[in-house]
Amino acid sequence: MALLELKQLHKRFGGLHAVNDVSFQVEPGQIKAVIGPNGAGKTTLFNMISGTFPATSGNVLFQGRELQGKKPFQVASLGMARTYQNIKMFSGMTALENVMVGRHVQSQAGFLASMFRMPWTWKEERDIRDKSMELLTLLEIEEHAHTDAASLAFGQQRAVELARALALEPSLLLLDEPAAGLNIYETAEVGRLITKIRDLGITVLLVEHDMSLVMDISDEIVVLCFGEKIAEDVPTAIQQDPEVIKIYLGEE
Amino acid sequence: MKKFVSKFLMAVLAVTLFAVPAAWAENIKVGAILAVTGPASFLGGPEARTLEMLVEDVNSRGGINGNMIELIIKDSAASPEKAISFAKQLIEEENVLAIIGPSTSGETLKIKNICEEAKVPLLSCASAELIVNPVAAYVFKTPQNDSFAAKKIFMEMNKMGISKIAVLAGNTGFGKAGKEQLLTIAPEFNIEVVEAEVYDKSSNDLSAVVAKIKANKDVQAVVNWSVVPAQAIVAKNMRQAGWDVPLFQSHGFGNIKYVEAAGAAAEGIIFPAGRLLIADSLSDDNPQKGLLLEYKKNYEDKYKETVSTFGGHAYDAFTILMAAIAEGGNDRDKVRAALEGLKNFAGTAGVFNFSAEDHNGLGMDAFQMMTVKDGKFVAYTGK
Amino acid sequence: MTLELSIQYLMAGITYGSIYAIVAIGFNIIYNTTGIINFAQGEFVMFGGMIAITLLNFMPLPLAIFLAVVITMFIGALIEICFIRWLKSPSVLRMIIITIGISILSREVAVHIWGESIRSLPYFVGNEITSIPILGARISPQVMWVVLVSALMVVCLGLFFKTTSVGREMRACASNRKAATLCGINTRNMVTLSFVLSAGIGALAGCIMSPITYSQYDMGTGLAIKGFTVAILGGLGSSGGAVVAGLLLGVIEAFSVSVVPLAFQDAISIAILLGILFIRPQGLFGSKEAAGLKEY
Amino acid sequence: MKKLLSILPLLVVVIGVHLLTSATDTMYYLTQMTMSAYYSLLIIGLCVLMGYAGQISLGHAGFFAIGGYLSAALTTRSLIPYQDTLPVKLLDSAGFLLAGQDLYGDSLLVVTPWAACILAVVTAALIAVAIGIPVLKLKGHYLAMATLGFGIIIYRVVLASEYFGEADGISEVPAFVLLPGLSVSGNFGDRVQNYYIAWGLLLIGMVLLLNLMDSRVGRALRGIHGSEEAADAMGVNTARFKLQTFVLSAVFAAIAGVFLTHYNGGIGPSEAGVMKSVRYVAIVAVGGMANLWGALLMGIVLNFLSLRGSFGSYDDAVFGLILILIMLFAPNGILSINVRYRLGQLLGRNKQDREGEM
Repeated sequence: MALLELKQLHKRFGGLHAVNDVSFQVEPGQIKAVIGPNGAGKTTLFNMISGTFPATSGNVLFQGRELQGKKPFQVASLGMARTYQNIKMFSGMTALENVMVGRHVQSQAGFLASMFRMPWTWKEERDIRDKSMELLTLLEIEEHAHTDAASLAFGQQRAVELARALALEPSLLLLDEPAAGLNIYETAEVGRLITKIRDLGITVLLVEHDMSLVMDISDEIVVLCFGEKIAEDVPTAIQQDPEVIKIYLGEE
Repeated sequence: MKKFVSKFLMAVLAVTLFAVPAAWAENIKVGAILAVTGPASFLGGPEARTLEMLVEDVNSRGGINGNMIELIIKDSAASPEKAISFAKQLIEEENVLAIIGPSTSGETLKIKNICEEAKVPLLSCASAELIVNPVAAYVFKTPQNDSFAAKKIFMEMNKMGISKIAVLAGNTGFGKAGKEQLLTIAPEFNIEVVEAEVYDKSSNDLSAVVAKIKANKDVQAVVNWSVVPAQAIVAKNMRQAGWDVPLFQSHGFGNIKYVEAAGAAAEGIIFPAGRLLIADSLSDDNPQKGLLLEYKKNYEDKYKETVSTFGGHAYDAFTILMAAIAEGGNDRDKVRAALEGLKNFAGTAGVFNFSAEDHNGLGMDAFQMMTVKDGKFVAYTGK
Repeated sequence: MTLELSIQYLMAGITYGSIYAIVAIGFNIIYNTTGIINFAQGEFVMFGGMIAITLLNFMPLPLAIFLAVVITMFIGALIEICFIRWLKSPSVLRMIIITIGISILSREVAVHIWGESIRSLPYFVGNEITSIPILGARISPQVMWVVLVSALMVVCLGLFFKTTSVGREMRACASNRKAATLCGINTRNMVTLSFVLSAGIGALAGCIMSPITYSQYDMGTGLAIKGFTVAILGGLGSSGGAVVAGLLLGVIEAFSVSVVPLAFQDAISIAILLGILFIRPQGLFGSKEAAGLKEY
Repeated sequence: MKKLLSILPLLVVVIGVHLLTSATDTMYYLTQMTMSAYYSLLIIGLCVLMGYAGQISLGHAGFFAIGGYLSAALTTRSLIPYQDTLPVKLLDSAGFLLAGQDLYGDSLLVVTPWAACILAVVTAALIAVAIGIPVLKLKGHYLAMATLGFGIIIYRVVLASEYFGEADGISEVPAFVLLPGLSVSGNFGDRVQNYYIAWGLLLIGMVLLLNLMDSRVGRALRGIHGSEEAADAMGVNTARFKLQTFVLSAVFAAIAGVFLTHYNGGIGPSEAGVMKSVRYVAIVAVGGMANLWGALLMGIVLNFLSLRGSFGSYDDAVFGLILILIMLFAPNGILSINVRYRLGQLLGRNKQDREGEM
């Protein structure tokens, strides 16, 4: 069974069909990329998958479960994490605390338990801290753990955001343009990280602009143009696809 | 050097000159908690100004038995919690002999027990009868009883043959107490209250509620019991609606500003009040006349505003307290006893006769029915 | 309920309603150019009335009113220049608190200038007891003044924003401040202008309502709360919404007298407004996006 | 644990103030310190709602009033006329009723302070839930208006209801005996113990909130404030957390109301007024919004000065001025004014090493 399945997903904003009956599947353990020119509907697609706003029609199945009508926090608790194109850090919190928020669905302590520091929360709190630290180490930014997240460099913020998403222990990770705003070295670094994440057993679905990155790491690629899916294949095949070439290079 | 020495000597001389009288006489501290600002400032303002004027006057005449009066005014802005805090502050920190105020009933009721526990005489400027009924040993009040005002009004109604009335009241402590008295006492005079409404103290138009009670054809007269400016609006809205049933007001109408505000609509309003408002026209043998005229003149000269009965309540509280201090000195219990023993004491509100059972000391005769004629208060003499 | 009584209620409602609407429009003008709610709006109304009353000692009524409006506009500009202009991208909450502070200070200034007593302008026509019969109901001529001047103000503002170039520039600021700046519009001056404008209409409202409601140093708070309520109910930024919501609130208040005790009037009318807001969180005429945009 | 330690200096200050005033014979300061502590309890609760959960409430005086008024009414208004109704019987069988005498010597049947306190706080919490569900869906100015509206409704209701004493409010509220020998009352003799009750309550409240902020829930709340969308995507049920925080702050307000009412021996409608709510919000902002210590400090200082009447008739004017000045020059609150940095600047040194902190 596919981990994520999109069936005829459709989104209309007024008269504009931002996403037009798109269907595809993401298999467990894959790195799958969605590419397309600006305004192709990639981010809209992400927002529908993660529940930020509802689809006009169509379905999203995650681990066989219908996601339509679920709120983002419900989707997250099912094991789907995401990052944003414009990094959304929790300002006023340290990098470590940012990642610790990611452990939210993996822990229980509520208002009263937290206020009264019930003994059972001590261990939970320790676990949250240790796990978060581990992730920061994994992403090689542990030395910035106690820095205010908003004051970190752009690339480091990306890493914190990624660690935060990973803290959720997701089975599916949605990455919205993880390489946006990075130079080629940093981009290569991000590529390496994504592969590392896949190797941890986490399926990755990413939206990306940077062709080289996508071609390097993806197992499969979906191409969107003006809200419609025009191709879906392995990278080598996509590179040969005449229609894709036409979109990206223009008609010759 | 010579210059310095002479200056030094003069300074020493000056200090000793000022210090000597102060060492002989003892300052008597009196506290006052008044709503100088905030929603009841129309009460607290004149009260505070009156007290300041009187203290200056007493001290310029050499104080009471040679003791200077030190007045500490606290502005409670009509908040009970502030009044509570100030009462404790005045009692413990300033060690005052007595407290004048607060301006509103709600505040007075809150600090009644505090003064009682600390055995500090309290002379309230608020009118609710709850303040002195049941009698608390140390708590007095100077405004006339609401029930007397209500009775005066009802007696007048009986004369005029009115039996069905509407009651309007402002949502202040004054309005609340008055409304309760009107509703309780009405049956004694065979008067039925057919409509009763309470309006907000900061209302700015009451034509809707006036229309509502006007629609009740039974209503033969309206009693408006309020101390806030909004009471002038009632008069206007009634007359604008072309409704000319008699309008009675409470003693809270005793401020010429309300008459000015209501303008032509104020004509013919009937209300009970202390004689301060018609001091000029009193007969010369009236025991109040002299002090009323003096207070009125001094206040109006000093502050360039017309005197009101509200300031009069503070005037009474202060002069009564001074009389008690003259007798009891700087001793709370003696002053309290002196207050209770005060008889035939003429004040702005009437002639006070305190006793162990009566800590208000005013009778029905403290009120005089008045009306408004040509924008002025005049004694009401019937139709 | 008789026709006469209904008309009497309706007219009372329209009177309050027009006043609320004018205050709400004052809120909207500033909100549109700055995205902030100026809680000192009620104080503009108070200043207008108070200044006109003072000036009346020296000059005829129309001139006093005119000068009062001009002086209040000047105060509005002064407030903007002293407190608002030089702040770089302040947060909404910060602005709210600054305007609350301004409102408190203005009130204190007023009480020390004019004292705590009530004052009022004379009736423009007739006196306190003059009234015009309308279908059995009787209405004070001043009510007509309030309603007509309010209506006139709404029309003039509409024309100002639609036809004059300054008005159009202000609207540009309202829809997108950054873009307006890029187009060469001096948005800072537009903000000052919006304060001047809303101070002016506040002051005019303060003058025409003064004979009916009196003027007192602390009248601003109550008006600001009502005006704010109306502005929100109508949908922030929508002047048409403010007029409809203002009249609605006024009429609800007036008619509520017939069913509930007057003492509960405010509680009832505000509960109804909250009910409407829960069903339409963006207000009657606001767009959904606008309601979500401005956060603290 | 670390947070518990951070409260220790405050505890030392609290005891120090007592010892200092008793040594200098100025114990009367404790009266206003006690009252300020109760107001500050409300303020730190509001601080969590505003600063951390990012939700403004211009109606918190309403919750204070619900607590104070219900507790006052239940402990003073006689239930004898309703003796045979089911709720009164239930209360009676639970041992929550107390017979007594009123001012005029008539017999009285009232609810015990403990039961009244619990009833009042639970009612406040339930009202907070009922109000919070629809209100917290609103944002920005719309939320401000809705909470303001709630506050006005409460104010109007207490001012218009005979049960709540209309304009006079409720007086003669009895002492609240917490334990034998320990009671919340304004009697001059109970001043010291009341000072410690109030500050004890405030300290406990502070510890609880500091704990909360440094926990799973606190991080989620701060996350909501930082980016609601991202917090949502991290699995935080933002709506529920906002509601729970709203209820929590309402409970703090109601408890403050209950205790202060018993301490004052009464409550009046001014406690429910809109200006009170505005004042609380302003104090939180002046304290630095997401800064519990700032809120606590400003809550104590401003209330203390106001309750002592330090500014006389200029109380409001000074308050307004403080608001404007702090919002203009130190928008992140009074504690954000880095004194050492400023001093260093004046002395012309350690410019470099402190720059980063600003």
